[in-house]
Amino acid sequence: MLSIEASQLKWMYETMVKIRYYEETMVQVYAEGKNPVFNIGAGPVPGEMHLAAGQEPAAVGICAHLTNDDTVTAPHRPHHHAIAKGVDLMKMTAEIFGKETGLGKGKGGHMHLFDPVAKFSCGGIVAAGVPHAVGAALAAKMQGKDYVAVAFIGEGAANAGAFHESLNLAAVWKLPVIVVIEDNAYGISVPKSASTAVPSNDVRGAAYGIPGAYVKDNDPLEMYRVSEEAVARARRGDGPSIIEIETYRYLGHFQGDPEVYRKKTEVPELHQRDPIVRLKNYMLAEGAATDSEISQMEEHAKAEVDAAYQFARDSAYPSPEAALDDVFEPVHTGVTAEVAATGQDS
Amino acid sequence: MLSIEASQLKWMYETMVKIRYYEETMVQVYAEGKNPVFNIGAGPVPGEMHLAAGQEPAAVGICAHLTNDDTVTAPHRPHHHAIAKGVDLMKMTAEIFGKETGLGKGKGGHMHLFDPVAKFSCGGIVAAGVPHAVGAALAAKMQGKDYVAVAFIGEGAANAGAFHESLNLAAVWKLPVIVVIEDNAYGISVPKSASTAVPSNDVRGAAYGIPGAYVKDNDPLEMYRVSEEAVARARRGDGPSIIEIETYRYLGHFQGDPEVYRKKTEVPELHQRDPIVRLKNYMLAEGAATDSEISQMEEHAKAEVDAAYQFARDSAYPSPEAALDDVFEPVHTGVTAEVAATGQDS
Amino acid sequence: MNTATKRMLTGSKALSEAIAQEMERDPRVFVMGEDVAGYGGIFGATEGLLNKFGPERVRDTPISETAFIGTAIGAAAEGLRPIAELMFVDFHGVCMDQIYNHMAKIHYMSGGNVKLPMVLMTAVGGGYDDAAQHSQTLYASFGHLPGMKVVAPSTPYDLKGMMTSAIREDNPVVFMFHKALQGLAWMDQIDESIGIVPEESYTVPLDKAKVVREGTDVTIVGVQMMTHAATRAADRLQAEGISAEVIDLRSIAPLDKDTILESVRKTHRLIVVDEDYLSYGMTAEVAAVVAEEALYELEAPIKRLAIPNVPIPYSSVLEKFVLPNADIIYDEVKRIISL
Amino acid sequence: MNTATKRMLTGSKALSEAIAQEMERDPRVFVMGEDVAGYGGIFGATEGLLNKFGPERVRDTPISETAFIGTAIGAAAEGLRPIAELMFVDFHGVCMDQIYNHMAKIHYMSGGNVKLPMVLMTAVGGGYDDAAQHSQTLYASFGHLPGMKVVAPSTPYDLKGMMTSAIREDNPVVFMFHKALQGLAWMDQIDESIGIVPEESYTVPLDKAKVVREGTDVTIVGVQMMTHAATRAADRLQAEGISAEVIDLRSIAPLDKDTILESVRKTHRLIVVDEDYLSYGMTAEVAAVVAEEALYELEAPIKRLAIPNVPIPYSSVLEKFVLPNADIIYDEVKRIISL
Ligand SMILES: Cc1ncc(C[n+]2csc(CCOP(=O)(O)OP(=O)(O)O)c2C)c(N)n1
Ligand SMILES: Cc1ncc(C[n+]2csc(CCOP(=O)(O)OP(=O)(O)O)c2C)c(N)n1
Ligand SMILES: [Mg+2]
Ligand SMILES: [Mg+2]
Repeated sequence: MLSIEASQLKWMYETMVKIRYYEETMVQVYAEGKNPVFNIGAGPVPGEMHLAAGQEPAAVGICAHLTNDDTVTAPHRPHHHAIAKGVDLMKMTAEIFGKETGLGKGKGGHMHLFDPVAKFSCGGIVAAGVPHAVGAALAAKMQGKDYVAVAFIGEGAANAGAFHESLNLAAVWKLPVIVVIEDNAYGISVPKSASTAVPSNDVRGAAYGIPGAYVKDNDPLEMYRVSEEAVARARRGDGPSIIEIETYRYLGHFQGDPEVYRKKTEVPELHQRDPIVRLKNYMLAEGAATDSEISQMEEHAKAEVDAAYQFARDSAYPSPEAALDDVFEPVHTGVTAEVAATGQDS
Repeated sequence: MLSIEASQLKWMYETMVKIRYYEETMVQVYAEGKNPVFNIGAGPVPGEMHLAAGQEPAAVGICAHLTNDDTVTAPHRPHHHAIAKGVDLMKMTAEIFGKETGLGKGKGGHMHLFDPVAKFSCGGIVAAGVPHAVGAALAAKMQGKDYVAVAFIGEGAANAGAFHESLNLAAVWKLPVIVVIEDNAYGISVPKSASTAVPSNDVRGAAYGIPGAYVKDNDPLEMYRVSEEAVARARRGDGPSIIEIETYRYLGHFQGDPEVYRKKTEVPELHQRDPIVRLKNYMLAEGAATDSEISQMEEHAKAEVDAAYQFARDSAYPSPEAALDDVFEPVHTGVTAEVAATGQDS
Repeated sequence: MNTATKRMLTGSKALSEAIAQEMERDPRVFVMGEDVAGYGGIFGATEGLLNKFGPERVRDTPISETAFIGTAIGAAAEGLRPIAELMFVDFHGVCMDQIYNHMAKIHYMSGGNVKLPMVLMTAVGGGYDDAAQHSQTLYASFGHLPGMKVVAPSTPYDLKGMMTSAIREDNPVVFMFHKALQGLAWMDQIDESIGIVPEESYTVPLDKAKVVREGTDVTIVGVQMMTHAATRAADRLQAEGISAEVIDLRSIAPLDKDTILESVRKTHRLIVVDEDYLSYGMTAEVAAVVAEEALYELEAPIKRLAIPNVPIPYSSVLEKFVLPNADIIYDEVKRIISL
Repeated sequence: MNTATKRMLTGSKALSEAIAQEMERDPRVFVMGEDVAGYGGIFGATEGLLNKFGPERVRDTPISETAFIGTAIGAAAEGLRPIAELMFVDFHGVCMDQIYNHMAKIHYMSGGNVKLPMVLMTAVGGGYDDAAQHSQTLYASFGHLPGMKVVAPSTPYDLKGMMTSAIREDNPVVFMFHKALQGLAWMDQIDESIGIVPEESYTVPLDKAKVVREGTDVTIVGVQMMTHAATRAADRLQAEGISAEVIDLRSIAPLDKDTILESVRKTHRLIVVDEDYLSYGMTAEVAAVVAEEALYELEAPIKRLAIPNVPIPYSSVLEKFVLPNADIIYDEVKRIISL
């Protein structure tokens, strides 16, 4: 018998495929205009680009337990979390293309995606999203709701002060937060052993009197199981917990990373244990899905991604002057509105 | 047989008496000019004043194992650490009086005492001194010396990000640092249970793979023993550790604190278990010191303190214009010296 | 004005009354920070709130500014309206990332889709020998960075009215109150820390400077303690027949240029006085605005008075030397008038 | 000048060469930061150092800026001479306390008894679509706060010479290098990121602005990218017979007032251009200095060009709109000249 419902397995599978295909497409799109000479500011998608191909299990394993009312905060490598949380894929992609139809009208970009409908946000400062998740959890608790909040961070981020302060606060106030640490072995080029005094961050739960779990080998099923308990615990009002998952970063830290810090054989070896392939084989072996269902899910996921990229390409750029809008919400409390900021004509 | 050498016991006793008398004298001096109406900016010693009467064991128990080459960093409540580390008492007191003979020529004040000879520093920002101790430890290690560094903080400070980051860094680099946490039950008015997710901070060693110890009941002998091992470990090159000590804050957070947050009976009860009295009784009972030796030590300690206060009172205030000096060290590398900052005549 | 509106309150009571009234009015408003509950805030800004509203809505925090300010951001994004107290502005360095990279930028980065209705309240100022890490105002450190409104009221009336506006505002507001203007029993008692404050709620705009004294010969722009110093200087000058106009900036960002420019167009002389550091400070911004937009109106060079680019020294004699005061302003007006 | 001194280097190579030479010269000098060892620094400032000096003196750190900058402070107090790299200046908010309350103030608070010979090196600047949290310069955020020297060189020659000075200096120096001026293979290739750099060690003062182009009709003050934009504008203007003097500020604090004032006394017109935010920024400080000390020299209002008080937007079209550039400077000079 399946320990995880087939519908959940299918959702996880399709979502992982969607994420993978999204990231692989981004590899191509990001390279446009950057050949033969790589220039970070060129092409339809300029700026830094941190992709998560290989890290899908972290995102789907826990988001499978979340509803639309739960909150997710993510770091600089956010696409897999966003997709698993159900962020509007068209608007997200348009944002990454810097278009006016984007989530932030082109103002945020790939590291700063905000979808209040899906209750998702991310940011470019390591560990800074953890307290935001704590805040969402506090809001839930104060409003008597059983919503939970999940903060994703990398293993490198678990050494930042914001991590410690936020977990302590969440534990003291018994807030429904789960911090998911994606251990992809590196913070940019620095291996975990050179950044982290303990082999795994689950033990850091002891510093806050909360449970910690470590999921080995990028296993989506185990991530699902561990997350189930953590989310249930949070919803029950029993407070925060930590989950660390050993995961695989197939691509560079960012696109263009020379990857001098790892052996050429490392990534091919990781690919041998690809979590998507493993999940597919499991589902087929256990009869949770048929070959044709698998194909259908794959096609469906890809079609959605393709449509999102097409939407982004077809959308218009914002007008230059729009740069001056959205600094402040208009004031409507009897307080006089602020005079528009000084702009420049170029 | 004594488990601690009599000379060490005597040093601890005399130093604790000196600290206590220093702080009790300060209570009086600080009140000068602030009666009948308390005004924080009035009197010979203005500004905030955080005293450590009752917290002597933390300071002497570990400083007994330190030499002049070891470094101590302390927080906003620094007098006991400074005295135990052998800071020049005259210059320290003159600094607190704002005199030009002070450690910082009157520029630092009670929370900012720097004695490079005794290798002591402190500061007014919670937990900020921890990385400074890590830096001293790194310097020792890089220079091949067996010096250690001790950072004192309060239990409230153990929830600050700087604590976490510094201990992790020190553990990764195996640096000779000991963080001593003085658990005096409150961070200003906030009890430990409302600030700290775990009952005691020794367990937080687990987050860095380092030992943690908890010393109960403000016991100077136990603090001595636990510190001995921690300092030896650091000197051996085995890395950092944490010691938390349950200690007693007899006075308010700062002088003038209304202490609304604790019962009126709390402090008198703490006084019942006074560590100085207990150490004296122990020494007498074990024959480590005679009554007359005790008296001599007490007189000696008090005379030193009295002389320091006298020196401070007798010293001159700096000239007002001296406020413009000491921003920068003069440049002597071929780089042109900076033009003096714009001053105001008053 | 009836007698009820002649009620006198200290700054801290005006502040805590504003917060209490808004908490009553709007259940989404809550307060958190170090020692804000039972202690009522080190500078009394939250006194009495715990008793009225209980520990759910008046929350003591650990000494974890990054965590609790970030928590306020997260809660505001969910529709609550937090007031977070940073005990001293001097501590901003441990949590500035949350303040300037997140609180201030999320609305913009989200294309206006995420609102952060929150107040970051903090104590500023020196003059009582609290030395280099507890005496700063840092007005410009906040005013320089886009996306947050930064206010610094000078009277109990404005403290209440601007706090009410700040809480109702849908944008993040950095609310700086000056310790010396709180009217605390344990500090210097200065007249300006007590003033008339109506009991009923009212708002004062967050973006308007105020001419607190009209004059024709010179404009003195100040904020908080320096506004009051300027007024005292103006009193002395008046006796000598010199008419100084004093502007209380109140808002650091956005800056109310119009009020400043209008005044300079009338007086043709400008002194800017600040309790913050001189370089890259408020005196620079105000001077620059005038040099850019009303240069031909000036009949004398602009004079800037501020802390002369040194950390704030501890010893009274040193601290007094670096803080501008009424005497210095008086002297500078006399000098500038004779040019 | 012999051929050896005609050697061309990129900004990043000039920087790393300065560090390498000082590390050879002085065993107390060492480097730490995120990805400074094997990776050579994200912006190449420490490339090659690990191989030359080994992991004891070239240290990768955890993502713990407060810890490692504080560690640098502690090590400097013990007599070492650390160079700590803050990867992007935008991250200063997580560690500003260590920088401005400790690194910058300890010398003063100790009455000069503690020296902190350290360099805080950090990358600044935008223009490559890295959005609101990775594109700032924040010159004024550092320049405002006393106790640290803040420099921002614009050429490979100055990068090397000023880094050498910074390392030898006994005071804390914030050393800002501009990403676009590092000459990195993966960024826009701009001419100014490569320049003549002598192989032998040399120093360039940390407190002197430089007239990079002499002129008589207008003074343009800039720093880093804006200096170069100003020079390009000046080229175009020259073709039309307008002679612009361009000053490269180089030092944010202390500010070299003399060079600015001397120039304005000659040209009588001033434009200040900044890649930082407008309000309370460098343009304000420079304008204020002139309005205070050379008001009567001005024949036209001062013009300030900077980021118009908005966070830096992501989309190219938006980012380009908020960054000043050579065209805008050109237009403003034309306008100001005709006043
Ligand atoms: C406070 C801060 N410091 C440094 C950085 C630069 N930086 C961006 S991502 C990164 C590595 C993060 O490593 P990890 O947390 O393991 O996440 P991963 O990139 O592996 O997903 C660093 C150092 C940053 N964005 N914020
Ligand atoms: C970063 C920072 N936040 C807040 C403060 C204000 N503050 C000074 S002492 C203190 C309480 C410290 O408590 P603890 O660490 O337990 O030390 P204790 O005062 O009990 O010795 C607080 C909150 C500060 N100085 N620095
Ligand atoms: Mg990682
Ligand atoms: Mg305590």
